[in-house]
Amino acid sequence: MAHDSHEYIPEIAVDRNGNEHVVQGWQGDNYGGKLGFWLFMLTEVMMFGAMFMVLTYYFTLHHADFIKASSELDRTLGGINTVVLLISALTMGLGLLKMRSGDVKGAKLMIWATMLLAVIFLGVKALEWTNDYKEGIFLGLQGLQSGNEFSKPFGEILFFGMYFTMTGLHGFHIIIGIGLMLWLLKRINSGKVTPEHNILHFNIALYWDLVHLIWVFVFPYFYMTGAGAIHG
Amino acid sequence: MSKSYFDETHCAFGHPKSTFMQWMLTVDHKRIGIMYAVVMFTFFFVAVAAALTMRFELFAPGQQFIDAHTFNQAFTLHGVIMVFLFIIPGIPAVFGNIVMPLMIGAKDVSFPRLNWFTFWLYIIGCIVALSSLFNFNIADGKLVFNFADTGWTFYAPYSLNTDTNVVTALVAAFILGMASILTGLNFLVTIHRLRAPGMDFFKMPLFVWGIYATAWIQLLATPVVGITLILALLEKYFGIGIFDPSKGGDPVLFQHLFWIYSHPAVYLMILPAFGIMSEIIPAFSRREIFGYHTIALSSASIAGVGYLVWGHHLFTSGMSDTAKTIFSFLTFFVAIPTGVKFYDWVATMYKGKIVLATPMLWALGTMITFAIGGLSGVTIAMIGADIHLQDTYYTIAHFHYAMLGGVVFLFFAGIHYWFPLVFGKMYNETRAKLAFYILFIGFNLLWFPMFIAGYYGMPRRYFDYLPEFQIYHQISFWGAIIFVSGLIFMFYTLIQGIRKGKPCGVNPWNATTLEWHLPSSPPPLENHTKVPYVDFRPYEYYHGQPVVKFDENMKRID
Amino acid sequence: MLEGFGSRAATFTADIDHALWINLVLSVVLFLSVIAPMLYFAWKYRESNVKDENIENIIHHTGLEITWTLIPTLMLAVFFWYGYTTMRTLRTMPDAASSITVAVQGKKWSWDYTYAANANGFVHKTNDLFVPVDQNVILEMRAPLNDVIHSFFVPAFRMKEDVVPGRLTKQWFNSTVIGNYDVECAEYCGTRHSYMLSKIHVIDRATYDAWFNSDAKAPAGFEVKMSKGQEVFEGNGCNGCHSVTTDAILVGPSLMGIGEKKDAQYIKDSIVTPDKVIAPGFSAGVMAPFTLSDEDMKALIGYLKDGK
Amino acid sequence: MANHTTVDYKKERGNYYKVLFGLLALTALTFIQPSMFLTHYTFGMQMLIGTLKAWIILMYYMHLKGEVLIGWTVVFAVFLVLFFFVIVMIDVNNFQFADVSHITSPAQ
Ligand code: HEA
Ligand code: HEA
Ligand code: HEC
Ligand code: CUA
Ligand SMILES: [Cu+2]
Repeated sequence: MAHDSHEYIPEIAVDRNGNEHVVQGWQGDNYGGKLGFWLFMLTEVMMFGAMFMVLTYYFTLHHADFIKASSELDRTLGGINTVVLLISALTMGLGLLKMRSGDVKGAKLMIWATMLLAVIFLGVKALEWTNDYKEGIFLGLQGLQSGNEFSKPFGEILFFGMYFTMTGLHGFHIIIGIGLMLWLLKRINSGKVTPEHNILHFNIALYWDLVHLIWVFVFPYFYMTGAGAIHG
Repeated sequence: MSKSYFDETHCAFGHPKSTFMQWMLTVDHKRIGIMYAVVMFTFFFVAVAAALTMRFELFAPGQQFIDAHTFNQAFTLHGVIMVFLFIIPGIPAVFGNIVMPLMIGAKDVSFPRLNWFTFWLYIIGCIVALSSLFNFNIADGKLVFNFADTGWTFYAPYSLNTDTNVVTALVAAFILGMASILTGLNFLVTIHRLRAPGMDFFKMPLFVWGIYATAWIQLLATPVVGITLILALLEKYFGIGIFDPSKGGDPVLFQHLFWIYSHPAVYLMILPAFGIMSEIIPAFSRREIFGYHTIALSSASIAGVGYLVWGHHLFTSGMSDTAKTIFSFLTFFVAIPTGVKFYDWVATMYKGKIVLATPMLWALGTMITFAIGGLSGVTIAMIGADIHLQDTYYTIAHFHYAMLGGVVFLFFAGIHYWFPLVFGKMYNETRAKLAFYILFIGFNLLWFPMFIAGYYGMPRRYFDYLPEFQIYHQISFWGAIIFVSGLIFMFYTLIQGIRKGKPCGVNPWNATTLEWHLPSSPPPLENHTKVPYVDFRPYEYYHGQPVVKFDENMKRID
Repeated sequence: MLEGFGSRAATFTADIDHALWINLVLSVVLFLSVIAPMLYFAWKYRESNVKDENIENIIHHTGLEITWTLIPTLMLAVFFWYGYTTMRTLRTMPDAASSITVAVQGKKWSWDYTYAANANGFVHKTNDLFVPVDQNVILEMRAPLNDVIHSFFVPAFRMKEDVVPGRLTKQWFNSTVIGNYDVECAEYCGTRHSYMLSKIHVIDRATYDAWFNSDAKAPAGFEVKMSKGQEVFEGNGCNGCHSVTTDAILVGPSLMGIGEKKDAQYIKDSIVTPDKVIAPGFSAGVMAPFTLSDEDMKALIGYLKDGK
Repeated sequence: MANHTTVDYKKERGNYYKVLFGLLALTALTFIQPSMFLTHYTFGMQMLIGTLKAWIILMYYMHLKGEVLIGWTVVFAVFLVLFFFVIVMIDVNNFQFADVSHITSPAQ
């Protein structure tokens, strides 16, 4: 957006009766920035939506296999991550509140907290993938290849294929989120983001909520679909 | 006006002294539009060259001068460039950038720097696409032509099996898709936020409506193809299995995903083109457009329904018959709003004063060619008919009539229409009209025979064909020669116009919309001197003269 | 025109032509409904013919607008109906008991057909499809899992359906006219896509029965003299990629005179494990491994070595 | 909702905690549902709870409440995805020759 040193002075348009109307310029258009970011997030919705569609396509074809595969995932670790993300959404939100109420220092603290939780999330994820690997479930391992003695049924291969794809891409979004937060801190420190000009902070908070939102569906789809299978 | 950021430097960053760097870093929407045009136009000729290569090769059955593999790469190159590098960015990137902000009385798009970034993202996409042309063989230091040979549709599993540079091509398509998304996003926010005071949605010029509907498609359909390409890459490198039949993956699913984007993409191409038509017809009929509201809303409904009909590309793919029926049914619903537009345009000519200047000639010519393209689309939307015609030259003829005879022709119409706006000069109209006639004749000679060949069973993407089809290919060949000659002549005329054209003032066509009310031509940096207040309809004429007039401070004086 | 294209050879051909014909007539009507007034207005209201005062700004006419929405909609309903009913005809498989079912395999870049076992338990495998006239034929189409999508297209019958690796797809037809009809591959499948051709020979019932119940290679009138080795070579589709009679490179290297350059073991390895040794200038993974019986292998190597 | 007006931190914080609590409760529900109730509809129930959570996040954390324009764009996108789902599901539920196709019945 505009360099703050050149404050934008809105223009006035005059209609035929001499009434004055303020013109919205592109400079300093907070609402425009927010709208733009929401539109960007819709593209994420479409991307993950398409992946969920692929997943559901195969779920329909291989119902039993999917439930079996799902019951093999570690629900405890998945659950921990769900709670971690939940809390991180809170800290992010509180950070923004603090920023808007003028408490820049508190806001920075909250961003750090969010980042910490994000790293924990990634750590748990890494642990989980390692466990999967040890159990022979990983892309490229024999179990997920076709035509050998360890080959899993199609439904399970496809389930895990999408599991690694989608949790992987979700994790990638977390990493990007961390990057964005670091950048945000830098902008706050250099005074580019202030309680009055907080659109960047606002949008990054939105992004983080979106990442959380995606998880809200990824988690039950992969981890909980087969949960009933054990209890009968 | 007070000093603003924009006066000091209209660049993404820094204050470059050299003109060259000022262009490279510019955030001015008009300059970015012009740069898009130059780049596209260059690629466009590469694709034309590939097309001509194909036509030469197909002159007679058997091998002429390239082998089958090279031929397959040629039509892939042709399709990929035409679609991803040329026609999808096409009108939005060029005229959406240059005139859309002018039409709504804005000083620029909502995110000028994002616009700059998008342009360079597009360039990166182009470079990646180019890099996929060749393999560098380190051993003997030779460049080997190794472009993808999958067709622009990249169908799995072929695209996963071939050892040509499919991966780079996919990455290029992904990057270009990102650029397209960002363009759409920028325009959506611009149209929502930066309209001049008083201009509500139903006071916008119809080109802006076209861009608006298009932007929604860019924004919401492109991510689907993006993720499809990513899934294909993951499939290739990590074997996730979803497109690999030996792991239970279904190749037909790839086609679903691909067309969920690529069908809306064809409306993404045509809607802004229809917008140009809606500008030209009233301007050269010297009267107000007929059925403004229905034209505007039909753009929106074409975009909306267009999302739901992708399956008409899968009529012979093994998809279920139930789905075929649904898709066929829905497809026809796109034709209705399109028809409404056509009738509205014709009705606009009724009791007008038809000025057959070059842009109008192009517009009327396109009515003919696109009607043929669209009606042939309706033919293949009939399932039973498409079972016979799918993947034949009939389809090829359909979409060239729609894309070349619809989109590109209207692009040309737009070029001739807005040429004086951008350059402040006029090309030689006699020559430009002559170029139109050559192109129009060449075009029909080139593509019409293909309808017949297709009906008789000539499959597409055939390097060689049964001798029965030779006559059609030969007529096409001569058509192509005439067409390309006309093309060269047209560009020659335009370039002469840039160099030596006569200055023509700000509103040579007597048009009404805001982009013709600029203080000077070419337009100054921040567009209109003042933002006008808009409480009038976009195409108000009285006795053949524009009703709305402004003084130099954009105050109404009529 | 392809052989038999105009003879409306299959039972449903005329239906589809009829649908296309209706579409054509209505399309011309729709086309003219736009273009005729357009040309007329362009002439009638040409610049030199209109005074500025006579221009009228008509922007609305409810009656007309309803007309040009409703009438085309009705026509579109007609199109849909014809498309739908012809599709039903094409896609409703006849009763299997009264039909001949042939397994079709489409692979890079040849078609082959496997019939059900005859009374003697003999299974016919051919590269051209032989069917009796006036007979329902069901095609069960498959492609090898590591192959790509093809499409079985018979222009003369107006029928087509993709052959998808991992799926089974079906088509049917009943030809009422004796003749030879071209089969083309209509889904792009790589370098030799345009050469992936075959023929359907519709023959009279007696000839067909005589052939089917024998173990002859082809029905009377269609015999081709071929050595056993050549038969194996063409039956497996090797000729899709290799030329033996010329030095042309199709997809794989020409095998002309390979017998002089290489020994039997090398040739055998090249067939059973093609990726072990890659011929210079070619890449691995293109040629899939073939498993042949010993007898076939011997004949094939013999054929490659001395052309017999 | 203009976002540069200053806010009363203390007051708003309360809302955030309430939302957090609701989400935690729903998460707990996620875990007990498969063994507690409607166990034959686990998948549907899970998605329902997910939708509920998503709704809360959208409305309160992402401040969609009262946003007319942005709200409609979101609705539009979500509907589009749902349409894609419906059509593709109709197709896959009518999968042709599933009993003899390799990918659906590998024995074939
Ligand atoms: C600009 C691009 C563009 C446009 C606008 C269209 C417009 C349409 N297309 Fe086309 N199409 C393509 C580009 C385009 N298409 C491409 C690139 C392919 C092939 C891709 C590939 O496989 O490589 C394709 C393929 C394609 C197929 C699949 C063919 C196959 O592979 O077998 C089908 C099938 O239904 C189809 C239908 C339609 C229809 C119904 C319209 C409608 O929108 C047309 C509406 C227009 C009119 C109807 C004409 C004008 C109106 C009147 C004259 C008024 C009166 C008429 C009526 C009311 C009917 N198209
Ligand atoms: C926009 C899309 C577009 C355009 C304009 C064209 C133009 C041409 N195409 Fe097309 N074509 C495709 C898109 C297009 N094509 C696609 C998608 C395919 C399918 C590929 C596949 O199967 O995968 C195809 C396939 C295709 C085939 C079939 C190959 C096969 O299946 O075997 C053939 C055969 O002749 C062909 C020939 C031509 C010819 C001779 C032209 C000539 O008319 C070219 C002349 C050029 C022009 C008329 C354009 C002029 C425009 C400008 C100069 C732009 C100026 C720009 C600015 C000022 C910014 N094309
Ligand atoms: C899909 C195309 C394809 C088919 C079908 C195919 N081949 Fe090949 N073949 C190739 C390619 C490509 C090579 C070169 C790469 C290699 O050596 O593996 C090759 C190599 C060979 C070679 C080694 C030639 C040399 O000069 O080293 C022999 C022998 C051969 N093929 C025989 C056959 C036979 C016999 C068949 C049929 C049973 C067959 N091929 C089917 C593509 C094919
Ligand atoms: Cu097989 Cu094309
Ligand atoms: Cu389409």
